Amino acid sequence: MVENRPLATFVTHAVLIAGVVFLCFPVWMALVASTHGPEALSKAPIPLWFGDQGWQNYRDLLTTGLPEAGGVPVGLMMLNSLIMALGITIGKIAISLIAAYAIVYFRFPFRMGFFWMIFITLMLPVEVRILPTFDVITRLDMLNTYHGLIIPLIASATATFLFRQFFLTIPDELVEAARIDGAGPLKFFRDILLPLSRTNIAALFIILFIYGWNQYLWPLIVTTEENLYTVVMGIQRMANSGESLPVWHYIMGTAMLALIPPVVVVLAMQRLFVKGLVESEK
Amino acid sequence: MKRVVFRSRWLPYALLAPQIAVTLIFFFWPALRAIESSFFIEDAFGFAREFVAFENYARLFADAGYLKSFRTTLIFGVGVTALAMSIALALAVAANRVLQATTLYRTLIIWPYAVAPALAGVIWFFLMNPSLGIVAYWLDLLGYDWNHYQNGDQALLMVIVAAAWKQISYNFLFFLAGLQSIPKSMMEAAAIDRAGPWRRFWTITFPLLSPTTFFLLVINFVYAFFETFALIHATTSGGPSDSTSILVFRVYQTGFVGQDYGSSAAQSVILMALVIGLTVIQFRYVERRVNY
Amino acid sequence: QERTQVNFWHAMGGQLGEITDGFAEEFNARQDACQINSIYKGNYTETMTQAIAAFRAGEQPHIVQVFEVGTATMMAAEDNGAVYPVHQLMEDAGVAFDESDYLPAVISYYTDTDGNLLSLPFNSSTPVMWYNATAFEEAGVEVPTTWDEVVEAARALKANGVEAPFGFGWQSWTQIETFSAWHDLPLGTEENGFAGLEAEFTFNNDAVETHIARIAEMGEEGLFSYGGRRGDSRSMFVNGDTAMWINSSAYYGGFASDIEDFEFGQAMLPLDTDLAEEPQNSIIGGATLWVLQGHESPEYTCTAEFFSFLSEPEQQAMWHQETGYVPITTAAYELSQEQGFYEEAPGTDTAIKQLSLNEPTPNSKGLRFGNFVQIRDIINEELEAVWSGDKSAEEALDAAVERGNDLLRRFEASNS
Amino acid sequence: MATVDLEGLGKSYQGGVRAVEGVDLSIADGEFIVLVGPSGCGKSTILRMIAGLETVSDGEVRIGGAVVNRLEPGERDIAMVFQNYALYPHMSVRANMAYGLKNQGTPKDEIARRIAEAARTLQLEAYLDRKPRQLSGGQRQRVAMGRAIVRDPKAFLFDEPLSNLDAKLRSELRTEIKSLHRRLGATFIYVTHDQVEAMSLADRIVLMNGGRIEQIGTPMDLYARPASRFVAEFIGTPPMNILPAESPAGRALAAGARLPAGTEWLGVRPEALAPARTGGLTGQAGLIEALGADMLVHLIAEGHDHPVVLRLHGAAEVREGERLTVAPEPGSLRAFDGEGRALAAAKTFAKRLGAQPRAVSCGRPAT
Amino acid sequence: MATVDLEGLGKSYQGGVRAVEGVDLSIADGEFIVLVGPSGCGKSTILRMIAGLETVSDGEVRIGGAVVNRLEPGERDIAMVFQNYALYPHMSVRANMAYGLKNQGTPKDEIARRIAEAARTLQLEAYLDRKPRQLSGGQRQRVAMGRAIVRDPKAFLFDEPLSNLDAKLRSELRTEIKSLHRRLGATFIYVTHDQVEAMSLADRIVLMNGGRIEQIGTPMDLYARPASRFVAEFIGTPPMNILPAESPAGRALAAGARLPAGTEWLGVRPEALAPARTGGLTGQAGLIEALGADMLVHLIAEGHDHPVVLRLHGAAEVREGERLTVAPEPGSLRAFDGEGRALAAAKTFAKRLGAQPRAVSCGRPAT
Ligand SMILES: Nc1ncnc2c1ncn2[C@@H]1O[C@H](COP(=O)(O)OP(=O)(O)OP(=O)(O)O)[C@@H](O)[C@H]1O
Ligand SMILES: Nc1ncnc2c1ncn2[C@@H]1O[C@H](COP(=O)(O)OP(=O)(O)OP(=O)(O)O)[C@@H](O)[C@H]1O
Ligand SMILES: O=P(O)(O)OC[C@H](O)CO
Ligand SMILES: [Mg+2]
Ligand SMILES: [Mg+2]
Repeated sequence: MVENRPLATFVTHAVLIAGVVFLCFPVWMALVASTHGPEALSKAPIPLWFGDQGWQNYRDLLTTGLPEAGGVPVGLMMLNSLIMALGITIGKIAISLIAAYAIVYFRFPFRMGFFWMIFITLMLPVEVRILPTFDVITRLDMLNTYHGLIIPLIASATATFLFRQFFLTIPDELVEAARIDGAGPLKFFRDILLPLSRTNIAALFIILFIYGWNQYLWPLIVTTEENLYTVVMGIQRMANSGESLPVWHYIMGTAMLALIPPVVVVLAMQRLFVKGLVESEK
Repeated sequence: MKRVVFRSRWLPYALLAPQIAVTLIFFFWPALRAIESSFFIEDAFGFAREFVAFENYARLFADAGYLKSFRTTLIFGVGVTALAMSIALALAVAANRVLQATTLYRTLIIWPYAVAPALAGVIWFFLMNPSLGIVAYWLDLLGYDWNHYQNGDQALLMVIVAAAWKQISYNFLFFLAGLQSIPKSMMEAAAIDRAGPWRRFWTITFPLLSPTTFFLLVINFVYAFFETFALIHATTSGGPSDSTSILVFRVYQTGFVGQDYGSSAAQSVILMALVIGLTVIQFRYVERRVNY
Repeated sequence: QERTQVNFWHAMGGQLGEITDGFAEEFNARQDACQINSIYKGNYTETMTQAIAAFRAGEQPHIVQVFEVGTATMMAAEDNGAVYPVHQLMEDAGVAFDESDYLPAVISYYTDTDGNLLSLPFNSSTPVMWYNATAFEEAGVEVPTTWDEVVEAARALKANGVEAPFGFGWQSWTQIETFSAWHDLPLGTEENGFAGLEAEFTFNNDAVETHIARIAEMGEEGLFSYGGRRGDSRSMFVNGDTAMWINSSAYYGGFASDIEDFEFGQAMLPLDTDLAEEPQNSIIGGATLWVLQGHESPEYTCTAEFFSFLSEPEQQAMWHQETGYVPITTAAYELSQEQGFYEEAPGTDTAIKQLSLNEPTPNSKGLRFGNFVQIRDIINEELEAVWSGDKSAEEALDAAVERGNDLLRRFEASNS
Repeated sequence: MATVDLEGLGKSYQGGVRAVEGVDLSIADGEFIVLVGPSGCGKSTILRMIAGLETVSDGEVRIGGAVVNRLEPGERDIAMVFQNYALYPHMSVRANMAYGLKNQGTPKDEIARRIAEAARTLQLEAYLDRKPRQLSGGQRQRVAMGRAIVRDPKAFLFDEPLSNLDAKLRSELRTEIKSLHRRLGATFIYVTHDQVEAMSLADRIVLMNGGRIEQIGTPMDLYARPASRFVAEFIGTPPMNILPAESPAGRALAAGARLPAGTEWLGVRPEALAPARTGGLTGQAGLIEALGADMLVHLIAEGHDHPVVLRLHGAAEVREGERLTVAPEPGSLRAFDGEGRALAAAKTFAKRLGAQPRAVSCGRPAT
Repeated sequence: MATVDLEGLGKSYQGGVRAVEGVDLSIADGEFIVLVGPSGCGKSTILRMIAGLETVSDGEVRIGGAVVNRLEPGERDIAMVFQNYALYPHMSVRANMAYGLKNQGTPKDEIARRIAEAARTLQLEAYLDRKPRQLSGGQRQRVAMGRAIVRDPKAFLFDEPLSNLDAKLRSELRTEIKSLHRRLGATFIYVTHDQVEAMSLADRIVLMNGGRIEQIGTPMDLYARPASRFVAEFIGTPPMNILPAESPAGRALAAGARLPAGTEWLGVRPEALAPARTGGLTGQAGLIEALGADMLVHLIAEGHDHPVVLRLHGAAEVREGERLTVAPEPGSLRAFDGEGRALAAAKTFAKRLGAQPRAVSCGRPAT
């Protein structure tokens, strides 16, 4: 459009830059703090630029178990986070795919009943019913296990809905062509539907990976064994030291380590991420 | 609905079985147990329980602290939603204007989505720490005394900012998508109709964004109500003086820390009703009304 | 042959955690039948609540460290057979054990009505007043012994540039529970709960009210700054913002290693001369080790042996000297004296002196209220409302008592 | 290749929509049949019942004489080409063509042979390794046809295969489909809503209306001898002019003709109205659309509210507002009764008008 | 109402696309100008530069004599109708129409008056309180026109306003736009890629090709006297037959005519080829498309690889495979040079062929 408003352009960039600074500043400070020793962080004002303890701090964190974190090396916690995140992600995608397939491509008694049953879980976060869920887990003897960490979180209305939505956009003619080509339901699923869902699966993968990685309360209550601790819950233990001085350089180092994997995933696969997010929620 | 479907007596059930099993075991069973437990009081170790009918509920609604949590949750929810949505909208509108640079800015804005609420909380907690946090220090230089250990309002403000900070990316992406889906020709028609940029925004863009806005309202409320548990737990633990104890935190606090299973279960039931209410509102009311 | 595994959950983070884990290692190294797995579970509340949750799930550890506040809850559990009383454990395991080796001020808190010890005192502390000797010297004031002097000293320190001269942590413990005991005032009826579940709180009395109001006034004057429920305000003392800090004696170890810029010391708690001529005695804090039922007997034998190891004078003296927790056995106290620790580090016997100042009265023996973990939170909430100026001391204490009593009744209901 | 017979075919959808009603149709082996009609008239439904994609509610579908009502689509040995191509987007052109053959267990080399042949026929050799999205619309539709050809099915079904293409491509592919039919000699059943397509492709047209067959016949049959007003108005652009027989305009138009008893409506095609000196319909030229070769003149006739459209030669010199008198060419008037049924066989009626069947007056017929 | 002048207009998009190049065009007050051309030729870009929606890279846009290059769209006093209607979905029809007037501060009752008038003209009275989504496509486009009318602008710009509508509605609305123009007497600038639309609407057509103007003229000018092969092939369906002058087929076609020097291509329209006994192009009838009133015969001529298309009368009796000889009607042959430029003014060339301008031979011209 013909527009003669240089001021507007200036304001636009100013707003954006202010926003970016607001968003980046906290993590910048965390990053900076993680490169200092404890002395630099014991008195205000704390430094705004990197210190020289970075390698040292990160090496300590990744390899040795800090007492503040219950003696578990952050490296191990990150591995646990990874296992949990991948387990949740793959599990959710797998069961949602087939559930959505059943709902879209078949007509059978109680179809809508099942549909609503899944639907109603859409907004019922685990935090709301944490105690009874914990109870159920203990009854099933799933405490302190990877499957205890993973399975209860893999029912996903969101993913089921995304796939349902996606399947509905696949032209009817494709099924029809496949049927004329002599493909039965399983063949159609394997040969046509699954390959077609690739981008959606990938996009959802990112979203769910972040969801899984960032789990907090659930690992906090189902793990009592240290070698199952995940990094996001682990940090709480360090920050809430209460009795002893919080080891901010380690806490911020751990925070960086905990946020790097999901942030990298988001940035590296920005396009897929945006697609996954915008489509899975709408 | 699909025109053509496959016919099989058993296959659809087999395909649904895993999802339904997990849902039944980890959603419905606990939900039923919550309802059941809410009618009992129980000792910490689970040796004895006594049926008390609605006493747990009655006590909750007589408990000023619990009622205060409603207020806190509401303030928190409104605060987070308003802050996160208004900043995100401003950024999205700006990013949508700069054309070529949109991708660059988008990259710089979206990543906090990946930061866990707990981490967001801890990082802000560090920034705001009265004795060494840099922001608290700056505030002090400005003559503002920051101490969220003592001042409940400040503590609440801190968790609101931290929670909103993390949510901006999300809202931004949806607003940007919403803005980009407004046909360019609509803006052009308005320009020809002599509306300046400001007027165009308020009379065309903003109304056309209303479906996105309402969707985000619900999502942000749900986020603020439930998903920020980690943030509160990792920072203020509900304090000081109960001033950041939102409902979902209280469920945990009462149950796990206070070992008061009955009351915690009753709170769960109330919250579940609330969530289901929100869901229904979203699908029944909002969807219908906001379709222009 | 396989070692018998014993899980030990504790709440000792940081330096304390290292030493605690060190005990387990040393014990494991000494013999090859038992393996103690020492696991940090977060702060006291978290450790206790996780252990209870684990018990409900049948995943309980053998040993759990529970702070003194949880005593009533654990004792109620003992009635139901969830807890293996220590005296019983030692007897069953055939490990030599004599209650009289332990400091009376310490074990009286943890014995049942028959005088049997239920849990093993491990890390016992008591509130003391930490002070910044350098700052005092610079301001030219003496270390206060009464509350009036505290206020005076605070003013002088403030005038001399100390940001928030006075502070404390664990406020219910230091400013209400210990304050009452120190002045021989009851916190509640039924001998502070020792005599029965029907106890009711009475700490909304004039004495406590006046005290809380005094602190609130100091806050308004800028002499006091509230910094969190547990030890969160510790950093303010360490970095010199606060010069008088009332909190557990167990900060000694941490201070010794963290504080370099100034001299620090510990002094006895101040006295409110309007209430008493002399201090009574302070009450115990810290935690004890509880043994949970539900495991095999060889494991309990290992547990008993570990306890016996922990109680040895060498261990106890080292623990006491490194951390500032009081020695729990007379032998350990004597050993420390022999080693010249108290001369070398003056003031380190403040805690033990406070504890053994007088024969404990029903008011100073300790507390045993059910649901006290939650009640502490209520007291925290109410006090925070005072510090932030939302409530007067009177309103807050009345509310705390009312809400606390409510929880006591609930505890009574679910445990009778 | 085979015959396809429909007998008393009917379809009710869930929710009670009666989409198809009593359709009888025998399609000869090798015939090119086009189903045409307005949107929603049931064309696709019939095709899909033949394919087995919809269940048959009433009647029978026979392919090659055998009733197939209960067979799965894959078992009917038919091939279908869809409007949106329905290619498998993640498979190469080659894999798209091979899929059906693989599913029926055809040997590898046989598959390769057939694909090579089909690709040659459709000039797709260069694209065999591309994905559908790398092809243009026309190429995609050719791949879809290739997928059908390799199967060597008993019948080819097409559901509006050209609707998604632009005008130029549409007419190109129309030609290709026609020649494909000639080359294969197979039975083609083709659905379209475009009467031009139907006219230019079909051996026989089946014109549908509201789920029923309105008329079956060769394209010229339908154009020249519509069985009803509906057919008359559906076939031909611009459509046949229809006037009430008893209106002044109608009477002026039919001046001198003896109308069959019961005539309520008169029809005349735009190109059959020629300026006349006397006796005929008089009106004023309204909108004039110059289309190059032709010119459409909207004639506003007294006593008739819709303009009567004339199709004149492109170079005709008519100006807006001019008064014109036009008369139907001999034998070109059609009469319909109150329900819209054609009243007398066109020929008879034409004879009554006293003229021989209309002679070609413009492009002279080849000798 | 006003004149619109473009002088040396050029547009480069970011990324270096040169979308429009050196366009000079003077549009008279009240004229109906149609910009037509293939996709991507720059039509929309020109329209949008006139509207102020794109900045002008080179040259000038004048409206009513004043240069408007640097004015914002709202200040140019023009109205525009978009292909996708661009109605404000959250406003009622009434509010949509009122929006522009409100923005310029027109008094309330004046707004009401103008809306009432426009609604009457466009028969929208019944819909004034509906939201756009409650309207059909045709009604929406009418609302968009109403929004333009109420503004009483200096010029109306239309960018493919009918492309989203189906064939029937398209031809209906075409008529409406034409009569709207007649009623308002305003300057209309209309973009389309459909030559039929262009022919039937325009006072003058501007035919664009690759960002430049290929020819400006009345519809019949462009049809009868195309300035280039491009124009000849773009206007008219089926398009003009083009043959190399020196091929056997070309020589057979031009037999007896003296061609202008430099002739490389010959063109002849399908309807101008008539069966002849001698002298002319001989070939075999290939595909025959019976379209009712007409019949298209694809003639496979020796020595020419594309079929030559003839348009005969619908009742002509030609059968596939039959041999035909055809000759161009007098004066209908067009000659183009190697670059595709028309070689001699059609008339002159026609005269050389020794015949008077082609007389109307079918629908006889009105007297
Ligand atoms: N799955 C269905 N369920 C219910 N009604 C249907 C279904 N499919 C089609 N119909 C209805 O059946 C009738 C015939 O539909 P059909 O698709 O056969 O029409 P068509 O002639 O192919 O139209 P078009 O030219 O629009 O494709 C229509 O009224 C349609 O609405
Ligand atoms: N915003 C733009 N940036 C870069 N190039 C553009 C832009 N808009 C159009 N173009 C290019 O400019 C040329 C002319 O585009 P324009 O839209 O004017 O064509 P058009 O004639 O209207 O075509 P259509 O019939 O497809 O609408 C095309 O090559 C197009 O790709
Ligand atoms: O810091 P500690 O270990 O001395 O314990 C403090 C209080 O006793 C907790 O109740
Ligand atoms: Mg159809
Ligand atoms: Mg365009």
